[in-house]
Amino acid sequence: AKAERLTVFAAASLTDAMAAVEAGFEAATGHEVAVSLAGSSALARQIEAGAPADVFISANPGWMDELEAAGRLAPGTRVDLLRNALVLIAHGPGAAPVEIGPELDLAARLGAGRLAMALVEAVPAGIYGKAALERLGLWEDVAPRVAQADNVRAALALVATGAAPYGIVYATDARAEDDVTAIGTFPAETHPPILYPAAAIAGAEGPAAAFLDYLAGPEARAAFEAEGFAVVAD
Amino acid sequence: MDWLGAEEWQAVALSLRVSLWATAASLPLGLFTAYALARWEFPGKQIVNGLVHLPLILPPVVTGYLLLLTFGPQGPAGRLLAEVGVVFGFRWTGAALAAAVMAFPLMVRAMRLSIEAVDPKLEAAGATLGASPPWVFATVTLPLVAPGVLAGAVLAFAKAMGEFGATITFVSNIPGETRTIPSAIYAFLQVPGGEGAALRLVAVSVAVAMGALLLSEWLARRVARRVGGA
Amino acid sequence: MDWLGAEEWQAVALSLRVSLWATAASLPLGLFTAYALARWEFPGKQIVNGLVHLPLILPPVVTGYLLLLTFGPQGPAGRLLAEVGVVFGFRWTGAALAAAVMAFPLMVRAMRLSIEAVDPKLEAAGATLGASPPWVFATVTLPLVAPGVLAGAVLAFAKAMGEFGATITFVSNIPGETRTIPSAIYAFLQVPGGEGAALRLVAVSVAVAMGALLLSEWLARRVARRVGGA
Amino acid sequence: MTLEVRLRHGFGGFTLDAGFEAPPGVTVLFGRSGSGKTTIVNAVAGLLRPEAGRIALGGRVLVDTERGVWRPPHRRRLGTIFQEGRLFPHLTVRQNLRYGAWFAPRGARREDMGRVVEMLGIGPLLDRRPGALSGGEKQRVAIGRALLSAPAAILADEPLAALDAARKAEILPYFERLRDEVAVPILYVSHAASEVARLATTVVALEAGRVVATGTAAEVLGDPGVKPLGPREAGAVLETRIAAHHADGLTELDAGGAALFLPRLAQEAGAAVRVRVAAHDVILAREAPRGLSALNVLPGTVREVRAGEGPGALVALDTDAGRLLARVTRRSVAALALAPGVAVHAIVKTVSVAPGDVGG
Amino acid sequence: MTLEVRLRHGFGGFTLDAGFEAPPGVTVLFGRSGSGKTTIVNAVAGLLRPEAGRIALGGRVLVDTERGVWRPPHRRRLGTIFQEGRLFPHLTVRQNLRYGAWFAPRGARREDMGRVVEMLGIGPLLDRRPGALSGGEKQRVAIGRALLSAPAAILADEPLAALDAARKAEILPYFERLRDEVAVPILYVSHAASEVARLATTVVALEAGRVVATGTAAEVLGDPGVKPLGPREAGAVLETRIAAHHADGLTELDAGGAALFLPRLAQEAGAAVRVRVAAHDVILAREAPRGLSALNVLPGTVREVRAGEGPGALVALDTDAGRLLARVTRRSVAALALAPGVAVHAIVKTVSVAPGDVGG
Ligand SMILES: Nc1ncnc2c1ncn2[C@@H]1O[C@H](COP(=O)(O)OP(=O)(O)OP(=O)(O)O)[C@@H](O)[C@H]1O
Ligand SMILES: Nc1ncnc2c1ncn2[C@@H]1O[C@H](COP(=O)(O)OP(=O)(O)OP(=O)(O)O)[C@@H](O)[C@H]1O
Ligand SMILES: [Mg+2]
Ligand SMILES: [Mg+2]
Repeated sequence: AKAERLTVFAAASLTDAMAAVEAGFEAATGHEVAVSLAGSSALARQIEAGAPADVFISANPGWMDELEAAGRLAPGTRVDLLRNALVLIAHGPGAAPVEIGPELDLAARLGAGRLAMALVEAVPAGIYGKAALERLGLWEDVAPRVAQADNVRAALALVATGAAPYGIVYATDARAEDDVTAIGTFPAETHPPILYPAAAIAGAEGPAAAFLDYLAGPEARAAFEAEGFAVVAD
Repeated sequence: MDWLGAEEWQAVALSLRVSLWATAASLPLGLFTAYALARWEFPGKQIVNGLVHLPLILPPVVTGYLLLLTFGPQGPAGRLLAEVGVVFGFRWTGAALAAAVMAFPLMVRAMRLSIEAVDPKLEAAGATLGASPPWVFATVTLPLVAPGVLAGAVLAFAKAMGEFGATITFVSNIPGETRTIPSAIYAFLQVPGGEGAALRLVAVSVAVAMGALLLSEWLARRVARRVGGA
Repeated sequence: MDWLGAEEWQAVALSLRVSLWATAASLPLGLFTAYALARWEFPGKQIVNGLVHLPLILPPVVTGYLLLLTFGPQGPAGRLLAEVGVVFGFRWTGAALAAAVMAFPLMVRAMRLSIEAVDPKLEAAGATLGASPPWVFATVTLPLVAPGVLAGAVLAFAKAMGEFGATITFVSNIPGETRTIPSAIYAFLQVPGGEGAALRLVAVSVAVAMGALLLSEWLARRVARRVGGA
Repeated sequence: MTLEVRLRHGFGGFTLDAGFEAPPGVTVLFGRSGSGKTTIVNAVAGLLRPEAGRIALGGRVLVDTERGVWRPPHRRRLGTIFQEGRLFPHLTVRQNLRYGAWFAPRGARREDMGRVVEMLGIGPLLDRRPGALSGGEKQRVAIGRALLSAPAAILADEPLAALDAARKAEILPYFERLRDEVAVPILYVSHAASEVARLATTVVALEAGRVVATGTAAEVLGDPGVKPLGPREAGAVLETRIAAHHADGLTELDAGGAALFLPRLAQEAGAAVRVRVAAHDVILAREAPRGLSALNVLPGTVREVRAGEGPGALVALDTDAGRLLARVTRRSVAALALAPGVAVHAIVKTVSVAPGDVGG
Repeated sequence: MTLEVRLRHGFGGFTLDAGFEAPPGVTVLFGRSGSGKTTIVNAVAGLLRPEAGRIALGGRVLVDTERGVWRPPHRRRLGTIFQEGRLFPHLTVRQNLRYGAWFAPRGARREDMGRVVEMLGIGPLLDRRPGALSGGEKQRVAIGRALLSAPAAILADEPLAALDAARKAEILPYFERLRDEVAVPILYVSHAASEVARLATTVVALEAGRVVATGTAAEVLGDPGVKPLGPREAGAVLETRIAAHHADGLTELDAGGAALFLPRLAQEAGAAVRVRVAAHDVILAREAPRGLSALNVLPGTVREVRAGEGPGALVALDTDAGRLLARVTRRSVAALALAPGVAVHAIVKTVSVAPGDVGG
C-alpha cells in the first residue's frame, strides 16, 4: 500500500511507549505516524471539535464513552488496550513496604505531611485513588491531608522532591523514579479497573485499522510492558 | 447565590486573596526593579533583566517545578524560611508566591516603561530644591509614573487571577487552601460535562478582573487629567 | 548537535517560527489597538480594553478551549476562514494564533504606555508643518514610541516561546506541526526519566528568548541615546 | 491676503473674546503675560477648537463654528513657531529643518535652506539632535523649521525672546524680508516694542483676553492710553525717504522736507523708510539749540500736552516730518511753559533711533 | 560669601573653560546664545559633573575634581530657576511653590509666600496645575518656587526673558532686595543690558565658553570692547545718593556734588543709588544749553574720543558726577571739535535713565 500519514492522539502518560510503537509501526508498514500527546480531556475535546485524528488512546474511559456517545468513534473499533495498577509511594529510595488494607495507618504516617494525588474528582488516577481509599475506609482520615496535582506526574514530582512524603500514582510512573519507592500496590478490587481504551475515529481512513491491529500485536505488547503497563488480553 | 456551590465560592474568595496579595506584595520589589533597570547601570544588569523575564519564557509547569525545588518544604529556601515561620509549601501563600512570580515580568515592564518616560530634568529640579534621591523618587518620579504603576498592578492582578500551571505544580490543589479559580476550572474541564460549572467560574473570574481593570482605567484617567492641566 | 534529537530540533524550529509569526503578525493590530486605547475616545472603548486583557485573566486552558470552539474546524470562524483557505485548526498557524492571542495583552500594554508618554504637543507641531495624522504617526509618534514597540514585541515573543496551555488545548501536540518547545517539554515530563530531555529544551528556549531580550535592550538603548542628544 | 480672526473661548477663569483683521504684512499681538496671545495663535494654527468664532485666511475659511467648518492643522499650512520650541527630539537639526518641506505642496515657494541656516547661525548644529542644544539654539532651529515649511502664513509666538540682542538684530531683517517680498501674512507675538515698531504693519493690543487697541504701529505705539506698552514704549513713527548716503557713514532722510540723519542704512537712495522715535528720546527746546552733538533738530508746534500719572507728561507736536511725541517732566512743562500752540524745537539724537526701530 | 567657579568641560564641538569669582551680590553671566551660560549654571547646581574644576561657596567646597569632592545637588541648596521652567506637572502651583520648603533645613530664612505670590502676580493661579499655564505664568511660578526654597544661593537662568516689560519692572526690585537684604549670592544669566546694569555687582562676559571680561557693571558695561554687549549697550554707571524728593514727583540725586533729577524713587533720602546712563542717551554741547526740556546738564571735560567701526564715536568725559560715556556721530565730533581736554556739557534727559537702570 501507498505510504500514508496517520495521526494518533494518545494520553501523555504513554509518551515513551508510543515512541517505540510509532517507530515499530513505521518500520513495519512504511506509513508515517504522528503522535499528539496531551491530556485525555484536551484530546477528546479536540476530536469532538473535528481534529484530524485517526486513532485515540485515552487514559480515561469516561472520555472515550463521551466520544462514543457523540458518535465520533468508528463503530466496533473500541478496545480496552492497557491496564495499570495503583501504588502507594513514599519519598526516598528503599522505604519499607507496607501492607495495604483497612488497617493501614496512613493518616498517622502522614502526620503534618501531605498525600500527593492527582485531582480526585477530575483526573482518573485521582478518581481511582480516592475510590480505593474509600473502599478501604481510609478516605475520611486522609482527605484533609490530600494535595491534588493536575496530573499523576505532578503528584509524583511532589513526592520525589520530598514536598509530600507519600503519594498515590500509577505503577508505571513509580517505576523509573529513583527518589520514590512504591511501598504497596492497591488491590485491584479496591478501585474500578484502570483501563486505557483505544479506538479509531469516525471517518478515519487508511491505516487506522492496521495501527489498532499493531497495538494488539506482540511488538506493541513488548513496548508497553517495558514501560510497566499490562496489556489487556482479549 | 446558588448557581455556584460553597466550594466554588471558596475558590473565588481564595483567588481574590491570592491575587491581591501577590500584587500588593510584589509591588515594592517590582517598582524597585523597574527603577533600577530603567535608570541605573550596574554589573549584571542584563542578568537581572533576564531573570525577571524568565517566568514569561519558561512553561509554567517548569516555573512551578523550580519553585517547588526551591521554596517547597524540602527546598533550601523553603527550609530556611520555615525556620522564621514563613511557609509557602501547600499554603495559599505559596499560591500567591507563584502568582507573583508569574506576574512579575508584566509588572516590571509596565513600570519600567513609565519610569523611562519621566523627564530626568524634573527629577533634577527636585534635587536642586533640596530633595534627596529617595524624596525625589517619592515626590516627583512616583506620582508621575502612577499610571504605569497602576497598569503594572492591574496586569499583575489579572495574570494572578488567571495563573494556573505554576500554582498547581508548586502548591497543588487543596480546597480552601490552594484551590484557586483556575485550578477549579481545570478540574471541571477534566471531566466530561464539566463545562457548565467551569463557565460559571470563568464568568466570576472575568467579572472580578474586569472590575479591577475598569477601576485602574478610571484612576489612571484621573491622574492624567491632573497632570495634563486644569 | 547530538544532545538534542531530530524531533527536538524540529520543536525548536517550530517554536521559533510560531513565535516570530505570532509577534510579527500581531504587531500592526497591537500598535493600532494601543494607539486607539491611548488616544481615542470611542463607545465601547472599555469593552475593547477588556477583550484585549481577557487572555491574561482566563486560565490558558479556557482560552485554548474558546479558540478551539471558534477557530477549530467546526467553529464558526474556523469554517468561514477555511472557505478562503486559511486554516488554523491543528496547524502551526493555529499555534501562532494561540501564542499571539496570549501575548496580545502584554504587547498592547507596553505600546500603550509608550504612546501615552509621547507629548501631544510634538504631534501638534508635526501637524502644523503639514503632516496629516497618518504621517504624524509615522514620522513623530512611531519613532518616539520605538522603545515601547520593541518592549512590546520582545515581551510578546518571550510569551509566545513559553506559551503552552492555550496552544496544546487548541491545536494539540502534533510533532512537526504543533509540537512547540513547551509542548515537547510537557510530553517529556509526563513519563519517567524525561527530565533530562526537558531540561535541554528549556535551555534552548531560554537561550533564544534571552537573545531576543538582549537584542531589544541594545536596540532600545541606541534609540534612547539618539533621542537624548549628542 | 488678509487673516480674519474672530474668537470666543473660555478656560475656567479666563475668557478670550477677540476679533481683529491681520492684513498682509506683520500683525503683532502685544499684551501682558497671560493675556491670551498663545491661545489666539493656537486657535489660528488649528490646535485649539474655539467655542465660537470664525477664522479665514484670504477667503479660505479655516474655522467657522456657526457653519461647522473646521480645517485640520495640517491642511492650514501655517508655519508655526512655538513659544517652547517643540523640536522633534528623534530627528537631527537638519531633519527637523527639512520636516516641513516633505509635506509642502509641489510648487510651493521654498526658502533656501542654506540661506536660512546661515542667517540663524545653526550651521554647526545641523548634525546634532535637539536634546543637547542650548535654549537659544533650540529656538533658532524652531524658527528655521517654520520658515522652511513653505507656509501660507507664519505664526510666531515670541520667536526672539530667548535670543541675545545681536542675534535678534540678525534675524529681524529676515522677517522684514518675508513680510515685504513674500507677502505671507505673519502673526507675531512679542513683548518688545522695538520689534513691534520695526515689523508691525498692524498692532493688536490685548488685555485679559480682549482687544484694547488695533491699528498701525504708529497709531498704537503713539497712543499713551495703551497700557501694555508701559511708559517707555510710547513713540511716534515717521514715514521718510532716503535722501542721500554721506561719506562719513551717515544716511540723510527726507522726512516731509525736514532732514534726519541716521547711521548708514542699507537701502538705496529713494527708498521709503519707517523710523520710530521713542518719546523719551526727544528733548524739547524753546530756542534753536547750538553747538550740540545731536544732529536732528526739528522745529514744530505743540499740539497737546497730556500729563501722566507720575512726574512725566507726554507732549505731542507737529513738525514738518510729521507728528512727534516727547516725554518730558512736568517740571519742564512748567519751566518751558509748554502749551498747545507754543513753538518748540525737538532734538533727536542720531543714534537714539534704535537700529531695531528702523524698517524698510 | 563668595562663589568661586573654575570649570573645564567639553561637549563634542564645544569646550567650556571658565573661571570667575562671584562675590556677594548679583553676578550676571552675559553672553551670546550657546556661549556656555546654562552649562555653568548646571555645573554649579550639581546637574553636570565637570571634567575638571572646583566650585566653592563661601568656603564650602561643592566640587573639586582634583580632590574627588562631589556634593550632590540636594545638598547644595541652590535655588535654581531653569531656562525651561521645569515645573512639576502633577502638583498645583501652590504645591510647586511649597515644594522647596519641605526640604529646607529648620531655621533657614524663609521668604513669605504671600509676598512672593503677590509680587509675581500668581495669586489666581495657585490652585491650577502647570500644564495649562501660559509661558510667562510658568516662568513666574518657577521664580517663586526657587525663591521660596530658602536657598543658600540663587541660580537664575534668564528668569525674566519670557516676561513683558511691566512684569519685569515689578520683579526686578525683588532680586535687588534679595541681593541687598538677604545677602545670598545670585548667579544670574541675562541678555538684557538693563537687567545687567541694574542688578549686577559683578558681570562675567562669556564668549564661546571662555570668560572675556569680568568686573563691576560699570567696568564691563563701560568697556566698548566687550562684544556681547553690542553698540546699544555701552553706558556709564554713576554712584549717587538721594538728596531730596520733590513735590512734583521728581527725586534729586547728589552725584559727587552735581544734581541729577529722576522720576520719584522709592528709597529714603540719603540712600545710595546706582544710576546707569546709556552712552546713546547723552547729548554733548559746547555751550551750556538753555530753555531745554532736559533737566540734567553736567559740565565736564573730554577725556578720550574713540572712533567706532560705523559712523559713531564713543566719547568718555569726566564730570563731577563721575565718568560718563556719550555715543555721538563722527560728524558731531568734527563739528564740535571734540578732543581730549575740551570742556563740554553732557545733557541727560530725566526720563532717559531707564527705570531698569536705577538700582539701590
Ligand atoms: N549635552 C550636550 N552635548 C553636546 N553639546 C552640548 C550639550 N549641552 C550643551 N551643549 C552645547 O554647548 C554650548 C553651550 O550651551 P549652553 O546651554 O551652556 O548655552 P547658553 O549660553 O546657555 O545659550 P542660550 O543663551 O542659547 O541658552 C552650546 O553650543 C550647546 O549646543
Ligand atoms: N488649557 C487651559 N486651561 C485653563 N486655562 C488656560 C489654558 N490655556 C491657557 N489658559 C489660561 O489662559 C490665559 C491665557 O493664556 P495664553 O497662553 O494665551 O497667554 P499668553 O498671552 O500667551 O501669555 P505669555 O506671554 O505668558 O505666554 C492664561 O491665564 C492661562 O493660564
Ligand atoms: Mg504665550
Ligand atoms: Mg541657556
